[in-house]
Amino acid sequence: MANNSGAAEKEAHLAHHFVDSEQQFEASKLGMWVFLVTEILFFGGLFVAYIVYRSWHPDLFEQAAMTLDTTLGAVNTGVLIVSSLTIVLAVRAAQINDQRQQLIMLGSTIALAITFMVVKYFEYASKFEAGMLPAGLYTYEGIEHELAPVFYSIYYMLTGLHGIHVIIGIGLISWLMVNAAKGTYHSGYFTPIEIVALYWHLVDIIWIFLFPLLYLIE
Amino acid sequence: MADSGSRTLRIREFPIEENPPKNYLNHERGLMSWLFTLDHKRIGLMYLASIVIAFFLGGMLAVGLRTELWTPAGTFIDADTYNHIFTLHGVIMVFLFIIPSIPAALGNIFLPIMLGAKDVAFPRLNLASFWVYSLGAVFALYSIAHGGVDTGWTFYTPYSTETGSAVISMTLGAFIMGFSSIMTGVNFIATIHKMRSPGMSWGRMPLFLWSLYATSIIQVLATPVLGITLLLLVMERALGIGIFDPALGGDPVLYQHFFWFYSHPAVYIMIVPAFGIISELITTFSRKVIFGYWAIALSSLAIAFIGFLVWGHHMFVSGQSELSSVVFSFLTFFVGIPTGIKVLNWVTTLYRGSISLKTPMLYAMIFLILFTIGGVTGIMLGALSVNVHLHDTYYVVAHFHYVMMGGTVFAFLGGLHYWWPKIFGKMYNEFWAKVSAVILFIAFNVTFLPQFVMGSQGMPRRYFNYIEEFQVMHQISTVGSWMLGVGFIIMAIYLVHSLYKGEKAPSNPWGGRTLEWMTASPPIHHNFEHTPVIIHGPYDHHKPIREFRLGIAGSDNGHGHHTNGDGAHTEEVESGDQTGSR
Amino acid sequence: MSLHHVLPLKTMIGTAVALFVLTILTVAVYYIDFPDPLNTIVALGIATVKAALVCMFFMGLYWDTKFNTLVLLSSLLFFLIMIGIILLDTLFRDAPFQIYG
Amino acid sequence: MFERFAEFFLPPQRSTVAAEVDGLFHFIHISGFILFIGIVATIVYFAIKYRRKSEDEITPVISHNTRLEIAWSVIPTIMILIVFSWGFRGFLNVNTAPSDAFEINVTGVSWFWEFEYPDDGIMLTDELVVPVNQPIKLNMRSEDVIHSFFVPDFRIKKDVLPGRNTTTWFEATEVGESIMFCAEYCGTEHSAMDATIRVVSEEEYEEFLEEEAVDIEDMPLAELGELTFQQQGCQSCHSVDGTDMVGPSMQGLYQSERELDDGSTVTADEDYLRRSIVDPRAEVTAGYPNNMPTFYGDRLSDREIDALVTYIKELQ
Ligand code: HEA
Ligand code: HEA
Ligand code: HEC
Ligand code: CUA
Ligand SMILES: [Cu+2]
Repeated sequence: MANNSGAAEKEAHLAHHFVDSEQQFEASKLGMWVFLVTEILFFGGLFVAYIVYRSWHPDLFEQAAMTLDTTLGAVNTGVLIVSSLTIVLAVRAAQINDQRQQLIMLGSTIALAITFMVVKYFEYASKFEAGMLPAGLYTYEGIEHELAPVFYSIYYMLTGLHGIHVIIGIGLISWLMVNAAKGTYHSGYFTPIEIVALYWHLVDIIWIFLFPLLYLIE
Repeated sequence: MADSGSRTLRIREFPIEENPPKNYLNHERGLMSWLFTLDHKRIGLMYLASIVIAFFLGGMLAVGLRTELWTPAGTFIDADTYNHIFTLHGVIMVFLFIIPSIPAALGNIFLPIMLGAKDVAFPRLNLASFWVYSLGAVFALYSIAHGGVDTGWTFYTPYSTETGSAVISMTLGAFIMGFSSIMTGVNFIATIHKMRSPGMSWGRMPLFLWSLYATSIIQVLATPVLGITLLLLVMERALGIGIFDPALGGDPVLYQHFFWFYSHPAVYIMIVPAFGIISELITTFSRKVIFGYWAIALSSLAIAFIGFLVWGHHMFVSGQSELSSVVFSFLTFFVGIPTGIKVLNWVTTLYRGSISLKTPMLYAMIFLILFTIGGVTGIMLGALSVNVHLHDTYYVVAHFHYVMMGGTVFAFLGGLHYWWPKIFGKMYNEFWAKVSAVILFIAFNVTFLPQFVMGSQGMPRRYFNYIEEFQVMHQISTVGSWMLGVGFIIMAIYLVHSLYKGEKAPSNPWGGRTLEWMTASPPIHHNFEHTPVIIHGPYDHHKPIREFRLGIAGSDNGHGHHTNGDGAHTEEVESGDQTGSR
Repeated sequence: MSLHHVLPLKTMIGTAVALFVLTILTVAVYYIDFPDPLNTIVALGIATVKAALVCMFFMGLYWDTKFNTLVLLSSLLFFLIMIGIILLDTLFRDAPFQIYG
Repeated sequence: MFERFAEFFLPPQRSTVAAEVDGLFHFIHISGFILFIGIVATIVYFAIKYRRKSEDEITPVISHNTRLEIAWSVIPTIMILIVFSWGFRGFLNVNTAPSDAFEINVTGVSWFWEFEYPDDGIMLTDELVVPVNQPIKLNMRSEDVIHSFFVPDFRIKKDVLPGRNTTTWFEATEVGESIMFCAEYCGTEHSAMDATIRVVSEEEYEEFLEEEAVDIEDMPLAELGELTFQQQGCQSCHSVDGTDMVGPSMQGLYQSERELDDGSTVTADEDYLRRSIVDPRAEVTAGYPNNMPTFYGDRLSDREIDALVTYIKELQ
């Protein structure tokens, strides 16, 4: 534990209240995992709403899923998987002290995240056009079910909240890039990249569930 | 750990410097040094100030409510104002006062010290949590200024989506404060896991920390659901998304599930830290090892867990399925078992102790009495058929004031008096402290005992008007609330007086054994001059006190200009069995 | 994964490939008609496997202290509690009366 | 002695389910009280007996006692199992209406109650008349927000939800009047949303049915207006004697100048009265909340609206 070994040299990134880098790293990581738990339960509430309404109106969900574009959904799934790969590679690059690769990998992650959002934009745009808006504003007439508006509310809440997370992720990764360019991260200290990567993977995982739950219902 | 295994660790006793000239309160000056401090003690103190303000605000509103209820019809305000006031009273007391009260104020100050750490794991997050809390409070104030809210603190749909009041800003405020609560929880969990000083094994952790640990778990698991609930409510109002609003095909009972999934566990966020304080008080003031350390430690976790399974007991008459009502009722009672174990263990700890009825101990006893009443009436409410009659009556109001005010607030006051000398380095006037404790105890019962009777007779809650039969009871209750006000005024006077004129406090006025008593009063900026080493349990009052002041020899924190005090005691200990488990 | 453990490149790429294959699989399965609940079960099963892969390798739980896995699993447990008990209500409500036309 | 005490605590038992509920209520209070006294007595005894006599007292190390701890886990467990099953049984009684129950429809509206006797075509507001010793089943629904139907004397309570039906039932055991409250917070007049439940004998009930079943068709308009005004719950927001309530008083309304909240003024002619009833949110009188229910338009027949307007016109 925190026994002051004296051997651990004090490094620049080490906050004064930690004994050594190891303790700081482990604490940050545990903190991040605990934070991810809160994220899961945050989305969990929406999933509960989804499950309850689907169990009440399975037919509605089948019909409504037809209006969603499976291809775009699948493409976006792929995009997020690749971005998950690139961000772990960024972590790895830090571990092996390869600054150039760090920057490339972080950059590609951002590019992929933006791609995701662009695809999402086109999806939303076509829905808006057709009047498939959240309940209060809903005007689409293709689905014969009185609760169709509620389905779209759930859809927008889930994907919208996820989208906000993607945007936050883009911000965080940009911040990492700025630091990485300054050479902040190396094999002795890469906690921020590791932490943001954990966050990014969670965003990926949530999409992994959203995809079949929203797009692949029959 | 790089260097584990059996290595010899040189430890020695560190003398405590009494009333050091430089302490955390004065080592830096100026407003900015407070607002942007990363020191957990200062952040805790800012929290303490905020919640005290919130409590007084909420309390004034309560006195207003009670005064209005003096007569059956309008006394001095109209129905809408009354509805706004009880909502604000509930929201302020719950979200601004009681949830952050013990963990974020007292917990923040003492958790790192009791662990022997220099700070919490994430000091910046800690500061952020305070600022987020303040931002939430600003939203709440904004909403008060712009029409207030009249939904009750439960924000039930569809009323909350239809009423004309400022529901959006108020729910956003609660939403934001939720994040602050999460931040504190994350921080505490990481700190307890990773920042314990050598020898601080799980079995040597003070029970206050165990209770904060259990609390943090609840905060982390339950609060996000409140977040999403309130977000959905905001969207419901702003866009009409229809998930909870029956006019659009939604289901209002689903809202209640979401809300109580958070808010029932939240009542354990309120009470479990109070349990922790009581454990500290009882042992210190009876100078005795706690009876059933593990039972008390683990029952906090058990309460935290079971607390997640019972939320539906608020919904027995709401139109949820009968099946789920029955399941919820059955599970509800099981919270009583671990709680009962705690209560009885505390009582047994007194047996053959050396009991000193100082003010904090007085509060601990008041807690035991009032909380038992509150808890047993909770069991009453959990019983299905009786709940049908008592739901949403003053019986419920009395129940939750007995647990929240009689339980949490009195434990908080106990903790405040217990740690006051440590926090400020000043002693308060013991006589007046006892006087006010006794007044509060009597006044509290005068206020809320009649509410049990009214409730049983059928007086519904959130009522601006009532039928004449209830007037006598209401008036007794109102007088009680004024008496509470008097009690608190006395307290405010002697506490403020102690800050300016109080005697200097010694480092260990009560003879406690936990680490916060092994540093100066008030503590120095880095808590300890050394890295503390723990070789005994937290309540081993039968062991000599100097064995609780050990630290790693030569660990000066990089700040030390202290000399080896006289009689410094050096000892060699195998580190293999002393390091805290991970 | 501790400070000193460098992520193995092959495992990372392998994980990504596996995720791709599973995504294709899940879309493919979508076009096959299974009897009713099976469809959902298969889709969710695949999603769960994918999520597990991400957690174990990308997020490093495979190498990490087991406690972090426990933290993650606790969130699932509490999610299941929430939905499980809520379904006890929503699936078992009395069929609504039709007295008002 | 005990009875006096019980009467002090609880309202009279006027339904068939009340006795069982009260039994459990007293059981928990008494056993809880014994437990409580035990705990308090022990604390006080210890605090006196073991008070600190000198500063250097050494206390014994008593870390646990397995037998004691098992005892105080098992005994409460037994207690709660008793409480649970007792409460469960009572709950089934309170929730399961006998099959021969007489059905009445209840509608909660902010802030009054409507009771409809479907077989007899009777509508009552804020008053329910039922025969004694006859199970009554209430089919309840809300027009707007959640309300709750609570009769302390009968020990029943059930939320009344919009868009969904809930039910409760009771069998009154004695003739008399009982008060019924709204127990779910529903806005400004929540605390005034009560009703009287009149339990009458079999004969009186027959009389009541005959009296109420008047022929609406032949009634003069003004009289029908007065009846409708009461039956539809208008009087819970509007007085007819000039007192200000949630809504403006109807007295002297006709032909007066009304100031609207957009600043304009209108004369309260016949047409305005009609508009105010059918679409009250279109023109909102200044100084009043915009919360008059909008559904009256669909619920009232044309003749009833005419009648209301005639009635209001006469209130000078
Ligand atoms: C600090 C807060 C707090 C705490 C700790 C509790 C504790 C408990 N509460 Fe309470 N409760 C509230 C705050 C709290 N409550 C609030 C705020 C509301 C109302 C919300 C609103 O609607 O606005 C409420 C409402 C409420 C209801 C809903 C009432 C209604 O609206 O119809 C119920 C029903 O079951 C209930 C039950 C319980 C139970 C069983 C416990 C148990 O945890 C109590 C356990 C303790 C004991 C049992 C005593 C000690 C034990 C012994 C001495 C051993 C012997 C015991 C036995 C033999 C059983 N509470
Ligand atoms: C931590 C939680 C907490 C605390 C401590 C309190 C404290 C008090 N509460 Fe509150 N209460 C709630 C939480 C709390 N309450 C909640 C959640 C509700 C439900 C709201 C809802 O229905 O939505 C509620 C509802 C509630 C009601 C029911 C309203 C209704 O249903 O119509 C009443 C009525 O008596 C009441 C009274 C009081 C009183 C007299 C105190 C007293 O203990 C207060 C004592 C404090 C002071 C007196 C202030 C400090 C002293 C001074 C500032 C000195 C000056 C004073 C004078 C000059 C008199 N409360
Ligand atoms: C929930 C309370 C409520 C109920 C029930 C209610 N009203 Fe109103 N009514 C109001 C309020 C508030 C106003 C003033 C705001 C407005 O003009 O909409 C109002 C306005 C009116 C006006 C216009 C008065 C003016 O000052 O110009 C008339 C006429 C009226 N109501 C008739 C009725 C009739 C007839 C009924 C029953 C069929 C009824 N109301 C039921 C609350 C109510
Ligand atoms: Cu209707 Cu309260
Ligand atoms: Cu509860």
